[in-house]
Amino acid sequence: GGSPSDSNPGTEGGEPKRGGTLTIGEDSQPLSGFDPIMAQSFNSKRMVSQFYEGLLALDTDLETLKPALATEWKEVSSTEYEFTLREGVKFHNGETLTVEDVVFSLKRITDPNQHSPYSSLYNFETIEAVGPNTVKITLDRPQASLLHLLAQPWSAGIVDESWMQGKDKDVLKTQANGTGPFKLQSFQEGSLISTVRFDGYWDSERPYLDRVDYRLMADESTRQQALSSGAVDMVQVRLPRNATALGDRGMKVGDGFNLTYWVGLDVSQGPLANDKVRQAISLGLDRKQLIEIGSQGTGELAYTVPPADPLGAPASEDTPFYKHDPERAKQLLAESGVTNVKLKLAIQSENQQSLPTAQLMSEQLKKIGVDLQVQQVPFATLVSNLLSGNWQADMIQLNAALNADASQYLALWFAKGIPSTKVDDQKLWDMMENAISTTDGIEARRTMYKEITDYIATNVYQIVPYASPSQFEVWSPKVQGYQADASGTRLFLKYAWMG
Amino acid sequence: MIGATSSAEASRRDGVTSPGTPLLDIRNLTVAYAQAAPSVQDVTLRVEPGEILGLIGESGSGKSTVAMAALGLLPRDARVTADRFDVCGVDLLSTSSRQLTMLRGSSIAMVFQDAMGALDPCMRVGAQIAEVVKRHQRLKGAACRREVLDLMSRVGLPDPETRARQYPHQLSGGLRQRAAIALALAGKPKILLADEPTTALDVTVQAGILRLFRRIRDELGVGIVLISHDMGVIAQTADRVAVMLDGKVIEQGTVENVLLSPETPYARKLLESAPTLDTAKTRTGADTSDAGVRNSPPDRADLITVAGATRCFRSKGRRVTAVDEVSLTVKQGEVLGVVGESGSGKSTLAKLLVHLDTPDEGALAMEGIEYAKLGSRARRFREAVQMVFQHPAGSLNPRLKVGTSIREPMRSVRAMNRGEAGDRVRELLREVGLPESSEHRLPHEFSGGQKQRIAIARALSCSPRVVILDEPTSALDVSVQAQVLDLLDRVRRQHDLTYVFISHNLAVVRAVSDRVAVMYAGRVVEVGDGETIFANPRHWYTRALLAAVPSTDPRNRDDPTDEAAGVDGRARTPAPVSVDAAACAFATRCPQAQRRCWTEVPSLTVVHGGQQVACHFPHLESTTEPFEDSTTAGGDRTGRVSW
Amino acid sequence: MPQSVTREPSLVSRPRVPRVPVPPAWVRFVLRRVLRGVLVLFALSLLAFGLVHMLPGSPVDTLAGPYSDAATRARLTTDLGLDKPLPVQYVTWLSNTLRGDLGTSVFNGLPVREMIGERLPNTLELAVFATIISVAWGVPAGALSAMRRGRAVDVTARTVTFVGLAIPVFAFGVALVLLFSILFPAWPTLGFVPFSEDAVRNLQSMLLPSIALGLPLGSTLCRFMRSSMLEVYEQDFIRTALATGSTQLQATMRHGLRNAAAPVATVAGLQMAGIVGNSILIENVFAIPGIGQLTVTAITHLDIAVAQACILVLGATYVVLNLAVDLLLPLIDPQIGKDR
Amino acid sequence: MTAVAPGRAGTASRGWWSPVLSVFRSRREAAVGVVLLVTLVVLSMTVSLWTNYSPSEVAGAPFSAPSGAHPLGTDDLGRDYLVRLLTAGQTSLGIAFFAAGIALLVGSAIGIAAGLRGGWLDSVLMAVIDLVLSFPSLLLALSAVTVFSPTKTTLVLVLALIAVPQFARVVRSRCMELREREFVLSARVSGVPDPIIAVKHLVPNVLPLMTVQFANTAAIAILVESSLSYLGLGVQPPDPSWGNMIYASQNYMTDSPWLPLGPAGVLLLASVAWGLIGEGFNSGRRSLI
Ligand SMILES: Nc1ncnc2c1ncn2[C@@H]1O[C@H](COP(=O)(O)OP(=O)(O)OP(=O)(O)O)[C@@H](O)[C@H]1O
Ligand SMILES: Nc1ncnc2c1ncn2[C@@H]1O[C@H](COP(=O)(O)OP(=O)(O)OP(=O)(O)O)[C@@H](O)[C@H]1O
Ligand SMILES: [Mg+2]
Ligand SMILES: [Mg+2]
Repeated sequence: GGSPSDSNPGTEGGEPKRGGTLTIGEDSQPLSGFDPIMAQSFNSKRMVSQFYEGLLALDTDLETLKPALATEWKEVSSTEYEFTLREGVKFHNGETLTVEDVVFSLKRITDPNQHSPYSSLYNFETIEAVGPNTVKITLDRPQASLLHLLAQPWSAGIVDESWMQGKDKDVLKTQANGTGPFKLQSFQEGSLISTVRFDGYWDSERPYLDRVDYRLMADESTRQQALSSGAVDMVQVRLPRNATALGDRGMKVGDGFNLTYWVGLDVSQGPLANDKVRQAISLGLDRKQLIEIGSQGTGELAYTVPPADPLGAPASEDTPFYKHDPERAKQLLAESGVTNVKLKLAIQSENQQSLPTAQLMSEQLKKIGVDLQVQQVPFATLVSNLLSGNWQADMIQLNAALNADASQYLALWFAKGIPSTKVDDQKLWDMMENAISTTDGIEARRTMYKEITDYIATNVYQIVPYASPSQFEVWSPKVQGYQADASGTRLFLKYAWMG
Repeated sequence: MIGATSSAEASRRDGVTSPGTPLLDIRNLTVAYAQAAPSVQDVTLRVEPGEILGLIGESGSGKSTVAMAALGLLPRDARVTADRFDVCGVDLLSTSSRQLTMLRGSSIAMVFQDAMGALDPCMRVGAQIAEVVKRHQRLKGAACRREVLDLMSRVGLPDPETRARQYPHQLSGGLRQRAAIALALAGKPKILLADEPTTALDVTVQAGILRLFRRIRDELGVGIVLISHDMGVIAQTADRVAVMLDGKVIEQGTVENVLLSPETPYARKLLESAPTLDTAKTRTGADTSDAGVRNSPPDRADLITVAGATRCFRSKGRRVTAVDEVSLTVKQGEVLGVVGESGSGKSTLAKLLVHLDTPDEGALAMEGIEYAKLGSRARRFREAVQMVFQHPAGSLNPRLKVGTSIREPMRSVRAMNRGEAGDRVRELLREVGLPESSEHRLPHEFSGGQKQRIAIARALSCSPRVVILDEPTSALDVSVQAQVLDLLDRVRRQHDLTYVFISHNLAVVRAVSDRVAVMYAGRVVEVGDGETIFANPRHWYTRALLAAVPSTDPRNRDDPTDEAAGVDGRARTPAPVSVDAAACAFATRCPQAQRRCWTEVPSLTVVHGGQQVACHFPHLESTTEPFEDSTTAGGDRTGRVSW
Repeated sequence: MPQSVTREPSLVSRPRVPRVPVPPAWVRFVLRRVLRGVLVLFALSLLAFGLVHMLPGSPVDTLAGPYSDAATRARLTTDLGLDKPLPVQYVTWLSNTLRGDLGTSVFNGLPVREMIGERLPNTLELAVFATIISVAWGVPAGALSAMRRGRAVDVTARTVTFVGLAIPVFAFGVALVLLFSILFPAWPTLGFVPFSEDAVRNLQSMLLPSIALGLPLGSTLCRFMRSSMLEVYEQDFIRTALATGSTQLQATMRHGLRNAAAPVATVAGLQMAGIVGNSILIENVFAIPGIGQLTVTAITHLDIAVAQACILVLGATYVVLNLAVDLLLPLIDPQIGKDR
Repeated sequence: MTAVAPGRAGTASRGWWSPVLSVFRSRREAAVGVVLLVTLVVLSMTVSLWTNYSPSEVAGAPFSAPSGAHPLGTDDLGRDYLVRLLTAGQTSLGIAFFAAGIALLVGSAIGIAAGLRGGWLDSVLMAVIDLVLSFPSLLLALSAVTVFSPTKTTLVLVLALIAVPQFARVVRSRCMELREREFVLSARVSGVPDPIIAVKHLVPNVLPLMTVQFANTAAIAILVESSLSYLGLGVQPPDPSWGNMIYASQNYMTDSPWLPLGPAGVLLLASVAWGLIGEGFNSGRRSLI
């Protein structure tokens, strides 16, 4: 274990001290409440990470595993794992953590009645207590992502079984009883979530803050103003320019973590079924300009798997069809025999970052004779369209969030046999399957994913203009010891203190 | 004091030279609105304390402008010049606006035509008067209250305590006008301007108000300028008269001089064309050829029959029975006059007659065919029954050319083609005395009388058999009114038309009608042969109406001693505590009301010949002595009844 | 009873009594209005239900998220009752609603009634303040501008109303925040605090949003007031007031305002209902937990129960406010509705 | 004998539109409004003829301040702001015009029908209007645009839908007044059928009022469109509209104030223009009838 790396600018304030209230301006409240295994959106995960913990935890690189509720763990075989629990860990209500709680919590993830979106990521066969302090997990097939999943508070947060008994299934959406550093004090729907220090926290020094308040401020300029005027101490902003502007006014801006700006293609029909058209489109895009202007200079070339992911790999101009070449694009378009290419791109209406890039793409493609219509659609509708397979557009734009496992990025777009998948490529599916089940270590997996994403780029199954931070955490200089993390969920808030 | 020439000239025009400072001294006043030609030109007027000056003239002659100028309330764009313009010794031309404000209400005050409009509808009557009392008499609290109540009873508002707490809409028209007068008197002004103060009122109420003016003058010694276009009003009230024409005063003098022996032809014409209650004979004399027809209506066939028609309205939660169980017949070829005060249901009845509206109860029929069952004969009906309205301006679409308006009924009812209709339009225009070229002009290019001619042409365009005329001349000046009445009469004879002639002007009705129906509160209270009814009214309301018509002869002024009791809107007879729904509507104002009147609605019964009356105790003996106005004079208030 | 006949006459002339005894006019008036309101609400429930169910997509997809599998989503659909036929869903919802059960949010599991109950007061507070502000500037400015028609004041006021009517509320809000944070850095511009928690801070935090909503709306009122006032000025009682020695100001204050107020009050009432709807934007800008914001998020997230309930509640607010204005009007203008 | 009634001079032109034209002549305000609006429209329509940039083309560095090359600077994507602003005018003015136009047609039809006929038709129509009114307009727009996808046609229809109730109410109450006027009554007495009464007698007399309401609606439509843009459901980019430009630029208010000021300014101009037209007709109303 240990504190975040020393390179963090936030740690320069000398000795941490206790006390103080941190007020955070949040862009939205937890969409699915506080239930860890339901948390999918940033806003839910951010809360869940303060209330709950998994058996393990992630270090600041989001790759190295640290002990958390389990002090030790052992891979007995590729399908068998054993965990030894930390002694004396308390839940917020004062009860002590037991093996039964762990077994209950893990089984709960895959319980069909819970509808957890994470259930399909696990290959659990059995989960059992093999000693007073030991839990054994048996898988029905090897799973590379297991430990990582167990280290995220949301995909494997441990809840209190006895407290849950007799309570409504939805109770966790509005109440919380975990082992995390902060406990829920009050939830005023729509305005304020107050949390206070959990005095019985096992990592006894921490957290330093007495209290963290989350105020809902949906409007970005409002959040900016609120931070500048001192009404809040920490916000996220979406537009890089706003982050820079706040930085110029003396605020601390967390590292942005580059996540993919995806443009999924419906290759099953229409002009995009023709691979020459797809290649032409990829070549027609001036990614440099997109990065420069669309991402306001914060982006980088990327594959389908985001660079911020531990398994992500950087792309380059040499990546197939990534170099801007309008002449070649026009030529390919002519060769394809498809004339008068008209395409519709659906983007998220809530995300202010989506639009500029989409507009630029439309403008660039116009130059090679492709008409790209941009349409803003509410996120909920967009996701529905995507999942139902009825896209209502030739292209769908989404931003990646950091996933527990790299396979998820691919599964979203290319998993075999689901309606949302528009490709029909057995080779791709085989590669994906291999990558999931390999347990050869992280380097090997990284290579496999690089190969897969390279393959996707070669076939232009998806267009990735760039990857850029989807949000920036910005906080006032009063806040010390804090470090932003790539998952954007404030995993390390317990190290922060008010200077 | 003043230049010799103008002084001499003024005294010559005045006809009278009176001592003391005049309250109003205007010499050569000229007023022009914006860029227009002067609306008032070289007007010289003078009002002495305790004098009533009558100002007459047709609409637009500048009467109101003079009054407003005297108050200093002309719009900003009006330019005023005068040799002298003094109000109570203050020169209006050189006062500051502050002084002017002080002057208003305390030295000079005004009563406007529409009393409803002159009172703030959102404020209690007492409070409004108190406001002025406070401002000008500097009274407060109880003293102010006392003064308000005193004022109110002085202008004849009964039960001032209650009235003071009421809102204007809770008062009747007459009471409202009295309240407005109280308001004007509240600042103890020395001169009162009254701009058509009674035009909106019923004659019976008007008589009371006029008497009130005279009493105020006598009691308070104020000077009054009474503006009116009604000869009778002036004749009954004014001491001196000024006649205005096109912004100029063309004649001025004592009331007897001006009204009995007018010097200028215009004044003479003005006097001649005003119909009076005695004019019926002269008019009938004019059309000797038809005299026989007019005087023998009984053998005529029934054209339209109204049987027990009732029409109620709900407005703002209130239920108004506008027409209440009316039964009537309109006979072929006759002129049926309908009289009644404002709100008595005349227009509603007219709408029922032309089938613009349907009765809630009862039925109307034309030649035996019920309106409700017209069916395919609707078009024939529309052809046969036409209507002319009161406001000539309103009855023509301001956006349509005159020709189009006249052509409209022919095109829709007769389905005539363009050419035919065009010929007919020109023919009609000639017939009503307008140039053919009028066809291509818009209504606003015509005067009121011309518009009414167009409306008549329009009504005639489908060769109707019956024309309902709803106050067709009451918006017109007397001189124009005479022309229109002549036209109507000529047209009727030419086309053998039947008229239903609605008016609140008894003289006009008398001049044109064969038979007359008198309406009160939605009911027909008396019907009969015109001559008979005017000579021998049986219903107490008809009698009150006739008695209240002011005579245009200033020598026939009613006895001013009557006025002490001149209070209207008040029951003469004790009313029971709870008034039965079945009471006679007139009972509250009837000098003869008895117990039966409060419990039983009188129905129309034949008294004599064709005369029908709805009264339990009609006036039976035929009398020639002047009838005493029950409403306004009401000498015997205990209701002694001899039979 | 001869006695009763000879009793002291009633001095007020008596109106004729209707033949059938009916409840007093105002009772019938209120009953009719209430009945109409209920009908409108019923139709609104149909409309709300229909529209919300027509929204493309399903809450299940948002709930389960893009990475979920089909089986999970199918189970969720069944659990939420979204697989039943629409009429059945409607009847269930309506009967629950009538029993006061507005359902629970599919996302955070909170009872909708609680969510609305917490937010509605904030929106109403905002609406009331905004109305006060709009009336406070719109009515006097309109009156003044009518009084000084064509003069500098009038021109200025009308120019301001044009600006007020031309700037989107949200942009105005953001500009206000900016301006305030520069001019008064200490002002708690953006920290909404519930009234129950700290009344002073609550009022402070409500000031800017109320201004942002109220000033533009005041422009409408100002225009209405001006034209209503000009109409009143043409009436005889103003002339009478002047003729009895009132100054222009006195005539305006004592007679003009109240008479011009009735139509303006109707507009203000309608506007207040409109504010509740338009609060969406301002609540977003000023981070006020109000019902407008809730409705928009519910619609965009497809939180069916919440969206339906919100639309219904907003509609009910409109109906109630309108009713209230109708019932209050007689206080301003005694001619309206009084018949006894 | 009788003097010709005082009328406004110079109204000898023929047809029902002549009073409307004469209002322009006598109403400076309306004339100024029309000139302003026409200028805006002409500039918007001809923008492609006299500028070097296309509205969507990246013409310079993003966020450059106003300069000779870019009189209003450039936006977040480096597009020429002036060109975009004027191009947006086509969309915004067009949407406002069509929305107000449709609202005028539908609303007036409803208003006239209800006002002329009265009775049950009136009750039914007014109940429907009440229903639509009780649905907060922004929400109605929001849900409708979400349901039917935010195309320009949808926007026009939705904005029209919002405006219809107001139109219908105003026109109805006027028609109820007119219905009792003598010239309508005389037409009825002459057996003129209702549709013809509506067209020949009511419409010309309601026209000034409709013009006022049209102008108001057009002004409001631009605002509502911008509010929808704020919620991401207005005119879809890359088509610029004043609304979505204001929305997109409000984030940059601090650092690049010319970005929000530009569209807010033209919006104001257009609104003032519509407003002036409306006021012109409004104050002309009394003298018209
Ligand atoms: N405010 C005004 N602006 C312009 N012209 C006006 C104004 N008021 C009156 N006039 C014109 O001045 C002339 C005289 O009007 P005034 O009202 O004094 O006549 P009047 O004798 O009182 O008529 P009526 O009997 O109809 O009341 C008319 O031609 C009228 O059109
Ligand atoms: N459409 C209506 N709605 C409500 N009340 C009405 C309506 N038409 C007439 N009334 C009422 O019915 C009563 C009779 O009105 P009507 O117009 O028939 O009287 P009138 O004798 O023609 O009066 P005037 O001499 O003033 O023209 C009045 O009290 C009036 O207020
Ligand atoms: Mg006059
Ligand atoms: Mg009448």
